[in-house]
Amino acid sequence: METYSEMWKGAFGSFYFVTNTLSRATPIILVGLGATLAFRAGFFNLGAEGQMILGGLSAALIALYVPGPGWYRLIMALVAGILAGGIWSAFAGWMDAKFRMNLLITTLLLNYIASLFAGYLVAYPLKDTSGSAAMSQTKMIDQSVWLPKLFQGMSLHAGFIIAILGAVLLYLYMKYTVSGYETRMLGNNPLFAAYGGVQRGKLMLYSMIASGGFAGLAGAVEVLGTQYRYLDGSLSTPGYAWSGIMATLLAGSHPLGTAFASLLLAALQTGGMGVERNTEVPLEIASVIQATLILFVSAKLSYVFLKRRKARAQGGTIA
Amino acid sequence: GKKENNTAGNSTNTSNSGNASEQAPTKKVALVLPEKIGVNAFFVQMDEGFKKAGKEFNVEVKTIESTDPAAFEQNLRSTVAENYDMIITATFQAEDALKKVAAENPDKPFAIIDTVVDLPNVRSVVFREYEASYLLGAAAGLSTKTNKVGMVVAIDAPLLKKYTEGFAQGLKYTNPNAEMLINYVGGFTDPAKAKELALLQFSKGADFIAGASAVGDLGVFEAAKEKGFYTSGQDIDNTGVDPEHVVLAQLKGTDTVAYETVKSFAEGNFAYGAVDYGLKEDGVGLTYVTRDSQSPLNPFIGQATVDKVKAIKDDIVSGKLVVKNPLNP
Amino acid sequence: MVTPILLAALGGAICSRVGLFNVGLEGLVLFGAFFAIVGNYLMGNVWLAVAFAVVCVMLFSMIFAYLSIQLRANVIIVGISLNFLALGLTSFSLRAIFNVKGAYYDKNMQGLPGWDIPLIKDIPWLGDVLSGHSPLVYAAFLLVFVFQYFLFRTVSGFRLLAVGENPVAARSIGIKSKRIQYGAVLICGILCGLAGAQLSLGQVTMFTENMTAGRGFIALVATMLGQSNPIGVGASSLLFGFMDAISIRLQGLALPTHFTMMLPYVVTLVMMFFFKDKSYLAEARKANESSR
Amino acid sequence: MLLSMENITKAYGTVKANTDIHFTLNKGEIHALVGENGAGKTTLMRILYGMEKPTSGSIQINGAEQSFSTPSDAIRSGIGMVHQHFMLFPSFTVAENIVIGREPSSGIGFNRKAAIAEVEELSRLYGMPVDPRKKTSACSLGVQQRVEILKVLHQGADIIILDEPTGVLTPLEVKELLLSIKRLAAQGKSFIIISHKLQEIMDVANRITVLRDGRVTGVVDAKHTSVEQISRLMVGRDLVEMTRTEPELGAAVLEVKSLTVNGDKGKPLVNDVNLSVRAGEIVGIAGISGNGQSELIGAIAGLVDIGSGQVMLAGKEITGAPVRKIRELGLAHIPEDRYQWGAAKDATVVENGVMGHARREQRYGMLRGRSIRSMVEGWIKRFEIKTGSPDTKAQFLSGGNLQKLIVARELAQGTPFLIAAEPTRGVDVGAMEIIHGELIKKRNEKGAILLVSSELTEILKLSDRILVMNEGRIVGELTAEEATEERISLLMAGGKQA
Ligand SMILES: Nc1ncnc2c1ncn2[C@@H]1O[C@H](COP(=O)(O)OP(=O)(O)OP(=O)(O)O)[C@@H](O)[C@H]1O
Ligand SMILES: Nc1ncnc2c1ncn2[C@@H]1O[C@H](COP(=O)(O)OP(=O)(O)OP(=O)(O)O)[C@@H](O)[C@H]1O
Ligand SMILES: [Mg+2]
Ligand SMILES: [Mg+2]
Repeated sequence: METYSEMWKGAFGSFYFVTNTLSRATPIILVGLGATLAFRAGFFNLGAEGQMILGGLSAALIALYVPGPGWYRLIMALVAGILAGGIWSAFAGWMDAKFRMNLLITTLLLNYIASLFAGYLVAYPLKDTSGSAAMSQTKMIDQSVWLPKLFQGMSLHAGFIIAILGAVLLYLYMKYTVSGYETRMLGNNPLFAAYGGVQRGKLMLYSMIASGGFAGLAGAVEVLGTQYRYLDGSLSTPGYAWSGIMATLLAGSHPLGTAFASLLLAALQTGGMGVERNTEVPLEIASVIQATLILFVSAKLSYVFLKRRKARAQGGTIA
Repeated sequence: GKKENNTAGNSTNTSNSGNASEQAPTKKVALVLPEKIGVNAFFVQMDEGFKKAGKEFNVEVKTIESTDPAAFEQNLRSTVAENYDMIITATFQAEDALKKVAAENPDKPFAIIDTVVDLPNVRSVVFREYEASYLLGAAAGLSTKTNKVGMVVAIDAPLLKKYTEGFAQGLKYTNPNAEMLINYVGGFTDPAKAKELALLQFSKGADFIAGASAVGDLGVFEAAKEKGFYTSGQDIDNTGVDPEHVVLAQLKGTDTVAYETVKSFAEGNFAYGAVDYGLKEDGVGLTYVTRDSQSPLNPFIGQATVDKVKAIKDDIVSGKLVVKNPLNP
Repeated sequence: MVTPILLAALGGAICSRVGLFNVGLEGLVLFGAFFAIVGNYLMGNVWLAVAFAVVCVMLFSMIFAYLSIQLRANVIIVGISLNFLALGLTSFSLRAIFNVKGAYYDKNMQGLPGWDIPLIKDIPWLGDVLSGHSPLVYAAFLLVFVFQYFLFRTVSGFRLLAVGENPVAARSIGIKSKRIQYGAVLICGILCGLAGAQLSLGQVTMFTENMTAGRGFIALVATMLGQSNPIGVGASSLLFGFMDAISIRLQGLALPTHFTMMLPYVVTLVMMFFFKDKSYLAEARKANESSR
Repeated sequence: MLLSMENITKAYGTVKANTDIHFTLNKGEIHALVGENGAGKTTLMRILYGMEKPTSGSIQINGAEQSFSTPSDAIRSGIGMVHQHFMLFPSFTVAENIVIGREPSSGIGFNRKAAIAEVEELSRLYGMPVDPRKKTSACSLGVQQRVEILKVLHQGADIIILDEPTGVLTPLEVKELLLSIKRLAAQGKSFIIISHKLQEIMDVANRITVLRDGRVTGVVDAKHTSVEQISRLMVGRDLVEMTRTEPELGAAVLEVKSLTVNGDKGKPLVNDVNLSVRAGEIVGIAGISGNGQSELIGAIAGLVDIGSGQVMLAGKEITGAPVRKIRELGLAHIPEDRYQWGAAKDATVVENGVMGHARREQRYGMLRGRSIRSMVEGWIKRFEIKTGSPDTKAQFLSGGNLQKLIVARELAQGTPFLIAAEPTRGVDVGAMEIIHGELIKKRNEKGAILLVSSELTEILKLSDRILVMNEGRIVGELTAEEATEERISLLMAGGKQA
């Protein structure tokens, strides 16, 4: 019981911890949105990790090596993150469209390749040689290019606003625009979409780019808002990619739901850290509790979902 | 290591943190680690030293592990928020986060082990591991019969150059003809792969294979036991695992450092600035050479080699021999 | 080296044959590795240890089955969570049972014995490659054929395939599809238990935190690449093993290790180019099976 | 009496699918069950087959009370069901599909040889030829239907339920199937057959039970009734005979020149086809399914790759053009398979209705929600589409209602040219009347329609000109006046033009 209350405190106990949770949620939301878009379009993009890594790396490089005023480099870096993630993702899409190579496998494989490639760059040519020079990491990005913090002394940064904005925009896009509609239909039944004149190839490319773009943006935002450099492994060890995918699945690929589910997952994670800090419960148990809660939530959600679907079906054909 | 901390053990002292000694006995000190302790003897030892000091000096100590860099930063910030009196952290992985947090909280004392953070409220302690690995390489060069030695390394990253290149220099110094094989496991938690790599190096003729793959070293040890070659461990004296095959261990006194840090804080003589520990300060070392071991010396190494390596060590300490810092070319 | 991957990939294949995409292989194998060591520690007998690992992993695979089949939770979420659960639970139990952190190693602990194959072991190079492995290695390769036979030649295998192909139709003729799905997940649990045991008692004799080091995901790729066909899965696991071996030997040559380590993945991509997938049209047709 | 269902009531929440139904079946009888879409026929049969539990009521077989909770129970009592939607395993062979559930075995092994032998024996015994070694997905729909029936027979069923078995069959296949049924009935099997094709019901059935809104509205002897009487019992009103007027022909809207579509195995699926459709006419394409009609439509609609030849729409070349462009130039298309091509099951009625309209009903890339909604609501009224609301998912619409939605959507595209493929498949007589009326109306408003149907009566009723396809070629052309069922059938079977 104490564990749960500590968990709650660790996640939402004070304004400080709330911002902690929100900043943890930021990359998860963005990755989740990318997955949402791809899943909605019917593409099982499991490559968020690689896309995120390349996005983060590119953002760091632009921020470090492109001349110009800070705001300009910041925007360029964010754009570069989106592009890098998008291109990497589109590459998998292209292989699927052109050579019928299963997207599920290619995206998984591309994760390994991206992370090794990024690892090489920061271990050798782009290595930070200042400081202790012991890390596989780029140099620290100049402060003028950092994403601003939202509150003094707290980890929450402007990336969170970007993520929430992204969720709302994606929601509106999916629901109200023609291409959003076409994307959804493509995911629902590609044959129906083809029959209605939706161009699968083009849409696939675009939605993979956008999906990877979100993941890339997640990487960029994490680099520009939290890490201030690309550090090998810092985007993959926290499991943002899998958390994001999980959030999407929990929310049934609904953009706003995804944002919400991401917050939930982030809260579980920061809460877990709180438990570890303030009780004798070791970190491992915190992660066990976290996994168990997720299992519980996913079972519960799908149960509710099934029930609602049944209810709707019953009301369905009265007219 | 940076230039300014070549003056070993020095302490560019600023003011003592005001709340040091004379207050209520229970001060709270946190050790915030950027990783989980589990995979790393380095942290285990540090944690032990930390806890021991906590007991001896009546300080409330709390060790906090982190799953990943982002979690680490949050943990670090949280310890500030939760009002610990001093916060110790460790390794270059903590560098960035500490720079931010320490700068934001200029009144809070921090310490960092194994890397340097150049801020007025931070005490930094670093090691010159390459000096110890130089000795290890030297010992290997003197002991090998096949003129082939190997090293199984966790990942191909700058950090581990402190081990590989120090070793290579030492090897070259004592045995210019010896060949050195290096293989990378690709991770810190994969003994099965590490074992496979060790077996591969053995099959290529290496008779001494040093482990530098964190938990993977256990795989190297097991390979040594199976095939009967010789190996060495890292950070702590793990020759006890299998004295017949684990014949040396490169040492790193993280426990001492953690202990000393808490001690100085408790006793009120905590000083900021950078301190570094090498062979001279007895912060790093090699079994039998700088420190005795519970396990008897294996004849593969032999006393003659130990004596020679001891001489090398003395040369390094006296500055007659300079080991190149691989990270500062 | 390939054995744990092969066993887990076979397990994944059986699961995917009944329509459950099991991303929890990594976690199940980790459980297997852990409980094999626990079993060995408690009972002092490797064979009992292997059996113990298998039973324990079956229990955990039941969680997967219950949540995804009975409660209809999303299989991928369940799989991912299972991975986290395994990581946390094994690390914690390691501390609770052995009172150590990170790794449990006892040089006196007996691993699985290596078996020599009488004639082959004397052949110079081949002998080293083929002979002297733990019994589980031979078992794994045998199992490839056993499963090939089971799936395509037996009545139960046939029904299992039917459930995966069209669960509604299977139910309509009175095949108990849930029971078969449970069965498949249990088989997967057994295989992952064996995979874990091979890892912690065969390849090495120890348990370390997260010692699977991504093998479960590689197994997942092998499952998909082999199109859930036991022989195909066997072949793709071997491909991985082979490429891994090559990449190790390339280390230290011209390329930085990062690139040699990429080799297995790049080669797999290239192989995929030759083994084309079903077109999306065919898949969509199947998904929107009608009707008239 | 072999079977008797008494006081069967089935409620889904507030919806009563069956209300107090009595139904009996005698040994050797063929008993037809008819009714509008959604009348409750399938539900009643699912209850009998143990797939649904009745809210109340009882089932007796040979006088003994039975209670089925799973299909296995029903199968054990000698009941077999051929479902409205195929329940086949497409990647399995015919033999595997037939024996599944009671496979011949040797030890744990599945004896496939024995399975093939059993299937051959069965198919000979009941006079239903199939190739046991062929993959089911490679079989024509007619053969697949036979496989379903053989599967039921293999299970040893004495009571066989056929839910709309002729929906997808060609006239010839229908004839064969009905013959088989009669033969089996003579051998002592009993049948319950559901169909919307009243004529074939009259042909084959002994007794007919009519359902409306979940209630029995009549049980009649087939000998003493007429199609008109049954329709009245079903729909609750008289159907109006359609009056056909002479076509007023305009310019050619669609022109197809030497069109060839290549198949996987070298043999062309569509072989050198020439045809044109002029404004104001309906051109019917008759043919046994699988003779290239689907590919022909696909090629015109831009869904199938064209080997050679040329397609012109409204004077513009559209050979190989993307679907969107073809649609913009004036194509609307009622697809042959409503679930595969025509709809997205998980999308709502409105979303399904927007397809093809989206690019028109937009401003700055945003859908015009309100106007789209009122458009779809208009269709729901005009076509009497039964749906809970415009936001009900398409999968919960009965097939007939979904079909009406698709027809409404495509007619509303307002294009000069329309492909109507199997426009009334599986639709009840009332809905058929509406759809036929709308097609004629479009033609009278100078629309050009290419009608593809395996239903000869439909072809004869609607077409101004009839083309017959066989093995990818047009093998004959008949005017509405010349055309008779016999002449078309002959051409369809590959005979020379008379
Ligand atoms: N599972 C269900 N849940 C809710 N309502 C259902 C369900 N199954 C059927 N119904 C309702 O029961 C009614 C009868 O359906 P049924 O399938 O028996 O119709 P039918 O007579 O077979 O129609 P058709 O001629 O189109 O095949 C329908 O209005 C439908 O809405
Ligand atoms: N899972 C379900 N939940 C609720 N209602 C359902 C479900 N499945 C089918 N129905 C309802 O059952 C009825 C019959 O469904 P069915 O699949 O038999 O359609 P249909 O009868 O094929 O139409 P048609 O006669 O045109 O072929 C429909 O009215 C549909 O709304
Ligand atoms: Mg029906
Ligand atoms: Mg129907």
